[in-house]
Amino acid sequence: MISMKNVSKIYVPDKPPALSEVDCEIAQGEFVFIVGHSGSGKSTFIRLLLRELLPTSGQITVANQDVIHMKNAKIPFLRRNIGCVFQDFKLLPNKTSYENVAYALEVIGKSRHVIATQVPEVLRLVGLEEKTDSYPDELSGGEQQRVSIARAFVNRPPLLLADEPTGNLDPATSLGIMSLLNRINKTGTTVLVATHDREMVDSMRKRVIALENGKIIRDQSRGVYGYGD
Amino acid sequence: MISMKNVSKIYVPDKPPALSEVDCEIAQGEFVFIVGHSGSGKSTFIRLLLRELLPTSGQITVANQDVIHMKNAKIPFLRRNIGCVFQDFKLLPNKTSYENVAYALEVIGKSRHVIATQVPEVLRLVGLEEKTDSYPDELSGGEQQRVSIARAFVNRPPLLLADEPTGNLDPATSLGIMSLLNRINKTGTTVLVATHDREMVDSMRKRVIALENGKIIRDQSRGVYGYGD
Amino acid sequence: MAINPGYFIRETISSFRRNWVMSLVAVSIIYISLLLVGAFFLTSSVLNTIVSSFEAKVSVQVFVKDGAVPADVEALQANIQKIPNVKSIAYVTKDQALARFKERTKNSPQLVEQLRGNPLPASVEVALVDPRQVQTVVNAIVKDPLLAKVVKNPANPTQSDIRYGQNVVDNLFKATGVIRIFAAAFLILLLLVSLVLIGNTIRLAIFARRREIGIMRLVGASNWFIRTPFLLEGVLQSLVGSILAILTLLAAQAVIVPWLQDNLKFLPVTIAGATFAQLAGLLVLSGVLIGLLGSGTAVRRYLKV
Amino acid sequence: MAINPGYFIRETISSFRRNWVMSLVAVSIIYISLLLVGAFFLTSSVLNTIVSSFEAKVSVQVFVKDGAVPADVEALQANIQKIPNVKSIAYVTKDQALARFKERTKNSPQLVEQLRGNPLPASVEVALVDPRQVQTVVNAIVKDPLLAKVVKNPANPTQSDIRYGQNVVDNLFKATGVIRIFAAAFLILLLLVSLVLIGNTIRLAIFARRREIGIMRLVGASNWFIRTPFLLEGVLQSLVGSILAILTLLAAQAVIVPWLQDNLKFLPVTIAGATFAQLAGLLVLSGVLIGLLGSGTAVRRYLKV
Ligand SMILES: Nc1ncnc2c1ncn2[C@@H]1O[C@H](COP(=O)(O)OP(=O)(O)OP(=O)(O)O)[C@@H](O)[C@H]1O
Ligand SMILES: Nc1ncnc2c1ncn2[C@@H]1O[C@H](COP(=O)(O)OP(=O)(O)OP(=O)(O)O)[C@@H](O)[C@H]1O
Ligand SMILES: [Mg+2]
Ligand SMILES: [Mg+2]
Repeated sequence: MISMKNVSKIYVPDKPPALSEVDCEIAQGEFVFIVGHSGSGKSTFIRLLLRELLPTSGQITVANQDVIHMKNAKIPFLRRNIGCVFQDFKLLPNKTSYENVAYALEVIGKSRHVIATQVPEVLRLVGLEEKTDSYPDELSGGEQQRVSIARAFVNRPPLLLADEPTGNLDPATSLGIMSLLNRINKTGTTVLVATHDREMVDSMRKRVIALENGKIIRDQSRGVYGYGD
Repeated sequence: MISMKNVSKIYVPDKPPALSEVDCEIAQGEFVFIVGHSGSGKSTFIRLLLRELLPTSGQITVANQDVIHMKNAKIPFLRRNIGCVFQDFKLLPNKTSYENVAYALEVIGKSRHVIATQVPEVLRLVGLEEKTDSYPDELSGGEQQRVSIARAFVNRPPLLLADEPTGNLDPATSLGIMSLLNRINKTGTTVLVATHDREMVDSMRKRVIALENGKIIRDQSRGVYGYGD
Repeated sequence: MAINPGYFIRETISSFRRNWVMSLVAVSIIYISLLLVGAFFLTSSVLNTIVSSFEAKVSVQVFVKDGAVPADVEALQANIQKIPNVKSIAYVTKDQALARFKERTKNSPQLVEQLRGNPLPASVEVALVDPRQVQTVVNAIVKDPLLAKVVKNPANPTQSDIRYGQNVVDNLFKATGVIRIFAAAFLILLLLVSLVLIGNTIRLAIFARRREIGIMRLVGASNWFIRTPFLLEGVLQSLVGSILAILTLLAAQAVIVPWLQDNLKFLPVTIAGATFAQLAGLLVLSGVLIGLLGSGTAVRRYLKV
Repeated sequence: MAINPGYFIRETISSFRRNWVMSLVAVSIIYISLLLVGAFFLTSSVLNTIVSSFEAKVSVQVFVKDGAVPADVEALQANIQKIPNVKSIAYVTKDQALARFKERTKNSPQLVEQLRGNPLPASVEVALVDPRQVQTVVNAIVKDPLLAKVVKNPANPTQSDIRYGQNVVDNLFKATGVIRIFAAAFLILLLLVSLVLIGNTIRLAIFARRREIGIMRLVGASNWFIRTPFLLEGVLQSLVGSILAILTLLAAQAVIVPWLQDNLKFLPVTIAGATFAQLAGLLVLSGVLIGLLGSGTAVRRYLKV
């Protein structure tokens, strides 16, 4: 599903790279945690897969497509196969929760009818059935995060990227979201979660990729959060 | 320091209130956690103290000042005595980390000299000495959060409000921030932290106010996160 | 992939509503710029009518000697009538000429008193289609062999027998030419300026929404899917602005033109319906075009993500 | 509380740089609107000079009868000279009058040939300070008791002995009046329009930064502390825009005025230095004012947090 070969990302020349010489393979259907200190390159890793950024060097393949040499016009098609929960949510401010989630379906040309059945269901799954008509600035931090999660998987993408999807959620809600991700993974979706949630990582026992200063320092299947502190 | 009497906040009429009939007193020098599920009213609680919002009913006193009937021109003076870490950071996008932190000092008319000594020190305390000249969109989520933290206490305010200050931070960095808050509290500052971080709350054993659906359901000194899940 | 045609219309309208501050500012700037262009367009069209009426007063007079054979004069008239650019001709008899002279010199009655008989010549007055071509017409008349039989001084007819106000005409056309050039230049300047203004406003409005465009890209929207509502919104804003401008101009014109006609009875102040239609077309078209172009180019900048 | 005076200057300049898209658009809109106002101001000032030169041609002619006593004529001239609004007077002898007549009627030589002696009267020509007051001057002349001794038909002198082109003058002044009203109205419209445009642009730029203003409030900045850099930025943008506009106008004027003088030798085309200074003042002042007002009112809206 995902393959990175010798990938480096340098934002500012002469500064330490955000990612350096990262190699990794993630097979279809895997569930992977990415962990690491603040600033270790987790978001950069995810943004590279989404082709929000281009790497400074190296090769990236997602779903058998060369992400780096992709033509501009093909990028939207790549992204439609990737659901992404952004660390800063990236909700459209002039759209309600419902419309934000619906947008991911409108983009792929789904009919109004399909949208009208799927969106409320997904919003219910993340516990926002009462906030469908609220605009992002009328939602609490955690509620915004859940809208972002709902939008990411509403169109059942084969690859789900989540950048700290539970950073603004209480443990109970987090657990709900994680088990949702787990269920989604069980249906064959590849799931990649960048997280700080030690409890979660330790309890789920999935593959863990640990970053430090942009380097992969550990890649364990059935790993734990680590970092003895 | 803080007193709330029968405070309710209704954002949208006919919808359940975000806060309802909240009564609480927080003495000077206390360290208080506010916990609760996503959407239970923690941010609303903090925004009321900062007079970002007015309550629908009830009385609020902060540092012996009636926050509700305060004249518009006096609000800035109230806020200069309150450091606040916002859940969405609220950094000025056109200013570097340094300038964002310095702004809180410029606002109270500190000289350039004072600013030039205090700001780098505070940035070092939150571990951002290398990011002083980065703009917010060149920072990772956790780094932005730490700039927000640095700005909140750079002018040593008598009251520090923090809305999920470690939501984007890894456990190690979180611990650093929490012990920083603890040290600040030891110097006499009243600290109020809304958080989901169970580990933190359970290990620090401070006063805990638990909210649910806008009501205070628990107020323990030396409490734990609770919510058996 | 199925397409939702209704989607774009709903999207455009809701965006227009939800970004109403921006929409309002954009519409008002479009309105104001087009109003200005329109006002100047109409003013210069009135000016043009007036200037043309002055030019239309340019005519050629051929003085006929007293002994000329009437048949020759009539034949000459027939020939002149055939010259291209001649609109009409009129024969002024000696009596008519004397009457005109008396009217013109009524403050020097001694002059008229002194006259024995009628020393004034009859003349043929030639009106022109395009007064600027007066010299060509004069040349054609001079070439006519009949002219020699009719005028007094056939060797050099333009000396005294053909009059068309040579020097006045030259100055008049220089002046009207400059007026026309100035009006046209100012109109073009105004049009360019308003296009730049409208383009910039739309660009500013889209700049303020650049983050949104980035987000749309990131959730897999294709460029045309993102662009279409912005384009439609730009067109909608331009349409509203230009229609408001046209309505305002219609109303203003209904007040100002009669006032002018009242105050300038001696000048032809009118705005042709065709001129107005032309203007309306110009405004709507340039508005819509710039709406499309402005939002198109502005959006493109932020589609790079 | 200590105040950091340098802070605001640094803040303004860095904001100007970091929000350069907005700054650029704002400056360009200010530039363009003021350019338009300025161009029209200069055009209408030239127009005014030309119109005034036509008006200056209005004069009063008093025809003197052949037998008038020279002393009376001189006394009358002295009296007329004293009438308010009279600029100068000139005496036209009978010979001069005949020479002018011959020049005017050179295409009807028969007329002049017929004249025995000199039937044309001498006249006193009166130039006016304000030609629009011609009627008052004429009335004053008519009231002068000496007039009866000098003219031929003292019972009704304005019939034939005093000429000032009554009807022509009326039309001329109506036309020049309308031209002036139109030019002034258009100038005011342009000025208003550009103020609205500039105000709106600044408002849009600040609207795009409303979140920033809210954040500033939340970290304890007082209103004037937030507002000052925005005001200074608005003033800076307006200054840059208006100075650019003035420079462009200076350059354009240096090219266009000579061209006009070349093409319209018979018309007085000049722009006084004072006019230009006045214009420069107007542009800078209105630019800065609207910069202040625009950003002031726009910022206020978002200071409510
Ligand atoms: N646009 C940018 N320009 C320059 N530097 C950047 C940019 N974006 C990120 N960085 C830097 O790259 C490093 C990695 O950032 P990244 O966002 O990947 O970290 P992260 O692991 O997601 O951290 P966090 O847990 O705090 O979100 C950080 O040091 C950050 O400052
Ligand atoms: N501006 C607003 N308009 C309408 N409703 C709002 C607004 N802001 C918040 N709410 C609602 O009020 C409730 C409480 O919000 P608040 O932000 O206080 O929650 P919170 O405890 O901070 O949640 P989280 O942990 O997710 O940040 C939520 O249900 C939210 O949807
Ligand atoms: Mg990150
Ligand atoms: Mg919150």
